Amino acid sequence: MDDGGGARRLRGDAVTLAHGAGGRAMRDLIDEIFLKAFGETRVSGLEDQARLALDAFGGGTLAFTTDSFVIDPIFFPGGDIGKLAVCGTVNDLVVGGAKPVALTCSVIIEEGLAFADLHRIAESMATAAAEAGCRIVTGDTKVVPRGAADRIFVNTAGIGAIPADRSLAARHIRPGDALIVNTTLGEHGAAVMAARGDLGLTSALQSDCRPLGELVEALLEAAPDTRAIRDATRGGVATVLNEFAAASGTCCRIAEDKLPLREEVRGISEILGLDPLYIACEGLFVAAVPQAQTEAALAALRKRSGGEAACQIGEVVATPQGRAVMTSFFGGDRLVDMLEGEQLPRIC
Amino acid sequence: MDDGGGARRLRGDAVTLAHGAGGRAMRDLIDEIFLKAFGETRVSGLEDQARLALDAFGGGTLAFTTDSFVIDPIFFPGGDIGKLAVCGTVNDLVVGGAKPVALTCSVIIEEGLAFADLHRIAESMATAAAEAGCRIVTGDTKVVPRGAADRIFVNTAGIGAIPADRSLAARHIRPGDALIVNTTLGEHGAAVMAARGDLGLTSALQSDCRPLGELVEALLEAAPDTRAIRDATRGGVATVLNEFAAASGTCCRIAEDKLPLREEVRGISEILGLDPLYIACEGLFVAAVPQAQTEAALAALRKRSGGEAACQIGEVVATPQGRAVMTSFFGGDRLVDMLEGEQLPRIC
Amino acid sequence: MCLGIPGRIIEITDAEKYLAVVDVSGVRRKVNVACIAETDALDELIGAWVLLHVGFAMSVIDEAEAARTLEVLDELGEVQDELTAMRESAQP
Amino acid sequence: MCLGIPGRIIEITDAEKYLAVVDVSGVRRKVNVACIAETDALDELIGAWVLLHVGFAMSVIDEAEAARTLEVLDELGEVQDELTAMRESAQP
Amino acid sequence: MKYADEFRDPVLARKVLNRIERTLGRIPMPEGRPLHIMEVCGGHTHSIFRYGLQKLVPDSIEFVHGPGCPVCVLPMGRVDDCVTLAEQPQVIFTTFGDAMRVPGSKGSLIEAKARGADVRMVYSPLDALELARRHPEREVVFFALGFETTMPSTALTLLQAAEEGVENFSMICQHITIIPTLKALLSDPQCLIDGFIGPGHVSMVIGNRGYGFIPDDYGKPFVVAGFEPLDLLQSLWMVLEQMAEGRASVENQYARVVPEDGNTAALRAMAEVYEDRESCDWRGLGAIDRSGVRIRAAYADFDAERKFGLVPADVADPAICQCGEVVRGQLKPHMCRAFGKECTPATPLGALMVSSEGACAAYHQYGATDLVGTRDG
Amino acid sequence: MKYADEFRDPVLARKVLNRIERTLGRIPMPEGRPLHIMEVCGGHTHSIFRYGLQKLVPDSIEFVHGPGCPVCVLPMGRVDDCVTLAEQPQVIFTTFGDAMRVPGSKGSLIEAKARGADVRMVYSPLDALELARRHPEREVVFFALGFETTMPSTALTLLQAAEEGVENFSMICQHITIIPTLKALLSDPQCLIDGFIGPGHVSMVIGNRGYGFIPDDYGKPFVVAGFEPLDLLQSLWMVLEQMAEGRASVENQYARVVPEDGNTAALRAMAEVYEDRESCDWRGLGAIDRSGVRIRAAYADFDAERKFGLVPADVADPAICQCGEVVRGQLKPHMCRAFGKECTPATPLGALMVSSEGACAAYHQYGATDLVGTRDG
Ligand code: SF4
Ligand code: SF4
Ligand SMILES: [Mg+2]
Ligand SMILES: [Mg+2]
Ligand SMILES: [Mg+2]
Ligand SMILES: [Mg+2]
Ligand SMILES: [Mg+2]
Ligand SMILES: [Mg+2]
Ligand SMILES: [Mg+2]
Ligand SMILES: [Mg+2]
Ligand SMILES: [Mg+2]
Ligand SMILES: [Mg+2]
Repeated sequence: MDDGGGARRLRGDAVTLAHGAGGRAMRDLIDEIFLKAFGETRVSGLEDQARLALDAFGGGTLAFTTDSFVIDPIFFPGGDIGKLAVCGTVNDLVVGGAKPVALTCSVIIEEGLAFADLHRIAESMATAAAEAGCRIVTGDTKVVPRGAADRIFVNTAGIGAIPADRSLAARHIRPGDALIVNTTLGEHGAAVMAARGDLGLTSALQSDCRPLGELVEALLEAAPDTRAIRDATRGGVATVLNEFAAASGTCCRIAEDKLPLREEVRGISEILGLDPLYIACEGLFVAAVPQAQTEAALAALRKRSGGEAACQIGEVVATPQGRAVMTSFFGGDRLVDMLEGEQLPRIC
Repeated sequence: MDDGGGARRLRGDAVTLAHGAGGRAMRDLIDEIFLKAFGETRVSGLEDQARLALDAFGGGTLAFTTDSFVIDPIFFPGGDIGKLAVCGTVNDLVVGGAKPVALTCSVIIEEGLAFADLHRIAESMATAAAEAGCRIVTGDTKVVPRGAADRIFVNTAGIGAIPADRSLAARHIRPGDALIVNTTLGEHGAAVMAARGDLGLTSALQSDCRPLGELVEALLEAAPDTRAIRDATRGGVATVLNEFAAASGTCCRIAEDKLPLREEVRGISEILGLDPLYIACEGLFVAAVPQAQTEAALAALRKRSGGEAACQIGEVVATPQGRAVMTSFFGGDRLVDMLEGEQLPRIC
Repeated sequence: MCLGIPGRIIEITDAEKYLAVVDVSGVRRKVNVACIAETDALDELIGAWVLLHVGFAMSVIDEAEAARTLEVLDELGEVQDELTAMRESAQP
Repeated sequence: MCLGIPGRIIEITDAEKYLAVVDVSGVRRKVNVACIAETDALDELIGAWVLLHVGFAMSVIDEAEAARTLEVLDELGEVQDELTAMRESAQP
Repeated sequence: MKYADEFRDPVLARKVLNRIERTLGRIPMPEGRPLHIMEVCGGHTHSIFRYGLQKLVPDSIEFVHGPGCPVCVLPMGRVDDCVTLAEQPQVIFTTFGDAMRVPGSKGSLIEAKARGADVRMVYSPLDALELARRHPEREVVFFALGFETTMPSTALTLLQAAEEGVENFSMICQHITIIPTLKALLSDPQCLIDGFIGPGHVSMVIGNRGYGFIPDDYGKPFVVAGFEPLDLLQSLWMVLEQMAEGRASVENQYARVVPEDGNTAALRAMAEVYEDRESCDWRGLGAIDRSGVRIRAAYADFDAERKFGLVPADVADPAICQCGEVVRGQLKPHMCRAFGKECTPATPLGALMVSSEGACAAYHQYGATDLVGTRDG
Repeated sequence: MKYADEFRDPVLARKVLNRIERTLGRIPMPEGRPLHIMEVCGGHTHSIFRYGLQKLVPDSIEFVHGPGCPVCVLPMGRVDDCVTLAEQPQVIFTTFGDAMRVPGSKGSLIEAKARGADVRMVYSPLDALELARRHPEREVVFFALGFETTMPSTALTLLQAAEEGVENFSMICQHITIIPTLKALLSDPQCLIDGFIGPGHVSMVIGNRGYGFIPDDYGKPFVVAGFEPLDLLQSLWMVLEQMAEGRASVENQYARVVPEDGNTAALRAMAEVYEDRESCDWRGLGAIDRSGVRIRAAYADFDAERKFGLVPADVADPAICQCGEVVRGQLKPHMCRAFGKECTPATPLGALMVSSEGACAAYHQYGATDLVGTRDG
């Protein structure tokens, strides 16, 4: 029988349950969309597992991470769920000092998703992976009936190599360290809230979604004694500060007037009564850097794309232990606690 | 403020969006359910990535795989989505000859899922991972609104170590090899179809969902020149045979009267007009073994749980190249093609 | 044209609505037996082998006829066996 | 009690339904201006700074009053500056 | 499995095959072609492919695959009707799995489902009725597809709905009857069929009396057969024996299931609910007089066509299709100009490429003997 | 951001604080306690915590957090009413985000949503009306919660729905009025409040005339204030100046937004749609006469209580709660026996622990100065 190379392959415009059933339609979907986008991973793609020589890890430590991505809308200003899925996992690797080696891509698709959308997402993943210097080596495709998922969910897992001489960890943070960020707060969350449309807001905001590897490498070169780096995602910068403080038994003290904030992010925050400290980012990291290396770190970051707005937002102090505190531009102090759940828009 | 250790933590009975928002509720959910089940992964759990010493890989090759699991119902006779998610990824590692080292666990939860269900799933994952001899080292939790997912989806990614002297691959298969399976066909798919309830079928069938590591190790010890192993999941045994034939340019010829089949699987197949060759398994592998080592292989498998019904189902021949063919117990030959999509119950 | 498979009635669940449970190799399903209910005493159907189609029992399988068909088949075979024997003995 | 923020009307989209677009730091939203529409000539509102609450413009911000308040604040500060100056000069 | 395994004995099969060969020797063969034996029923086609019977029988016998598959002869316009109803937001459209992939001019039901229509597969019309009971706020439409075998089940389900007053249940009636179609086939002067293997399960309902015209008017043997491989081989032998003996009659190989007069209760339910249509469209074959039924006016409330004011779509088959010739047994599937090119299981043009009983799908999936041979050898 | 940044100047603030300190020196202090200045409005409470003003002002001034947060005083029974309606399958229940987490006896709206109720957050009542237009097959209920600031928006939305005849739109009216509550507070002999910072946005609607009884009958200064930190400091200074000068009157610090007579168009819409309730329940405070409004009979079709025959639930607060004392300014949040133990943002007993204006939540989230100090130091 004809294996069906050539023109046919993807019939119709949209994914159906057949494309997740393990048969030829699924193979076609994978070949036509994912393998075409991700390039020659055919050999590993056809075995059940990708295989990687240990040399790729250069004798260091292996870093391993995963995230699932469930964003609505799946295309938004500044990115899409595919770019997000690659950047998110890459960033979780690089903030540990790892160089990303390989990613997986596992999608759960609601039947009816347009091939064109899937194609765009896959292309976007490939582009982001290339930018991040790693490959997507294996994956999985599931299709669920209408109403059993919201268009598409993407999971990525990633492995990376941490050079032997690096040991970034929140527990290394100590009083006196500077707290720096590479960019302005909350751009991703604010852009997505506006893009969703249900709040009736429009703006020119773009998600800050980007791979952070180059910035992290630049930071580590300029400030080799950097204690810890973490990307702020859900829960925003406030959550990272709390994690830093809890892991190191210190207090992260930031200054409100130092927080870099775009006007539109402020606008959305004011309209909805949200605190930008808790709004999600996807291309922002917080780093704890010894005070002496801070200027060098900031200078290095500011030279690079995605680091132009780098600045110090605060410093690490001894007490109150395990807490994040903010000095308002007004001089008063307040605790920056972790939120219980998500921030809800409010009227009062 | 009180960090909230102790009795409180999980308020109510069910997951809400707050549990996915990155704040304290999410931390509580992870601590109370996943970390309690998966054990002391706290250190890695609190960094963005797990870290593993390269020693764990013993100088071999690193295997890397992922799968997402979307089953309905999430609890079924013989397993649940958690067990499935661990076994599925473990099996994709072990069929490549890898020893599983570490897994990730990434869940997408529809708000409203009972904590009790989530707990049961996490426990089940922990048990399966322990049985498979590996650890769940990092994870991710997303919560989506009602109607945006179907209760829970679980993604696992896994890494494993392939010893330097092993090279299992479908392309190594050659004419003359025996095709063996460890157990009866289609138990998982048939059990789940019955459990789903919408077809009105009841049976005592259990899913064959199990980790295959021990069986694979036993097989490789008894038949060290085994060419390739693959677990049959979606698309069933027929799909594996087609993949074997395509990758090696041979023909996989099986005999209908050799196929091990439980009565109930046959019953469901007859009622719905399905071909058991295409029904999903979750604890079955097909292996291509040199004819000379087949008896030893089968003997070794039959001694072990999950291998009692091991048998040879066919052999590899030269032509028709790239095809799977079945000799019916009647003597006639027919092609065992890949299906286009999923098998649908039929009346004619 | 029409998938039909043999199963065995093991229970009458709702005589008024002609509902019974059929067992097919250990798999059970509720079926309608209106087409094979010759009397109102549905219980007599318990144990009967029936031909199932889309959730309806369409025929009670006639055991005697089945045996007769097999007999004919056997005879076809036997004649064949005799012929083979004849042929063999005819060979030098 | 009631979150209210300043924004600027940049467009009237439906005069009959009193709908306008307000800009808050580059973010835009459709709002109802019925409470501040003193005449039917809604276009006069374009450019006005208003106090927004739950999608309604509830007050046109009075620029002169705002300036006056700031003046008072400045005076409070200046008095303070004088006092400080006095105190300093009073010290030996 | 009782009543199945006994009829799958390969040793016995070998012996019956030998008998078939001997009987063949007594038959005067047609010039330049094998004997054409049509299995009317798609279920038989399925068994022939599944057990590789074509390869087992002597080369001088060729199975010709008949029109007895309700899916294979489902016209595109009718699929469009289903899609039209399925796309109404209040409708839960229920169907046997078979009809899901058949292409209409607006795609198949499975594609409509992917686009958002609420299409659900059921095992039994009873399950569709149960859905209607459980969703009183929705309209449940069942696609009543099939030959006489299936009619009693849908008729009884409709009667049950009427008795209970389940007002949100209705059916699209696409029931067709096999005898008018056989008449149409045989009246075609190009018909080259030498004998028939008759449909076992249709006959279980309608009995065997209706087939008399085939031996009487056309002189062709007609043997009603079961679906196991030994059933088929024995039936084939019975057809050949009639030919060898120079006679033609209706015989019943499947007496364990098929009573001579069919099923009285079933026929009563069918007569209560259905009446003949003047004419019915068959994919590939066109319109055939009185070859289908519709729901009687007394049950108009349960007739989805009336209930939703459906204007049946009339859509021509794609010009490239040769389904009609294949269904008539005049062309082998792989000789259709579209086979394996424009028409594949992934991109079916005709229903024959979709149904698991469809000859084209069977050729494509199971691989006709010669195909496997020629392609790879 | 114009009209915001100018009022956040820290240098100016420092100077105003110095003036406050000087003015304080001219005030005779109460025995054994600081001056109690109640900010009536939860928005002010929010600003005080957000900018850390309590820590900036002299220790001899203590901000007492008033009842002016519609979420904090929302009774459990009323949450139950919302949940009851939200759980009806045909209902899309819409609400401001604020009300989502407030616990009722059957849990909060966010929990009802997790259990399957269709609860949606909206930014504006206009968005709820738009949902009703877009879902004519559903019933859209809006939870009209809030003080006078919010009443014009809901009244105008209801009038719009009436004009368009949007029949599937209705509201639960939970609008309350601040003046009767201030009266109730002041008439309590245990009331130890020395001066008031008045609600800026309520006054923008109702004007400043209604507050006259506070200086006139109780001799307390009352300064209507804006929400920026300089607004608050200036207002505080104005209150203190009145005290220093031994006088009491209603003053308006927020003249850029608050007209003396309020907003005529808004008041007209409110009067058209709403009428006083005889009595209204406040969480922690109990029933207060004429402290809320209901929808007039002329608009009964848009009144969800009437439309759905809702029998309002009457649920007592948990016995352990001391919300009432906190709302009355008699107890600091962290002195409530449940604070941080049974009652946390994850397990709120009172609404004060939920709302971002709630004093208990603010103490818990932002950390009262002394708390941060005592806990860790
Ligand atoms: S190959 Fe396709 S078009 Fe040709 S006869 Fe078969 S189904 Fe019809
Ligand atoms: S701590 Fe809780 S119970 Fe106590 S006053 Fe505050 S909200 Fe009420
Ligand atoms: Mg991660
Ligand atoms: Mg991440
Ligand atoms: Mg991270
Ligand atoms: Mg997979
Ligand atoms: Mg959806
Ligand atoms: Mg995999
Ligand atoms: Mg797998
Ligand atoms: Mg596998
Ligand atoms: Mg994560
Ligand atoms: Mg669901």
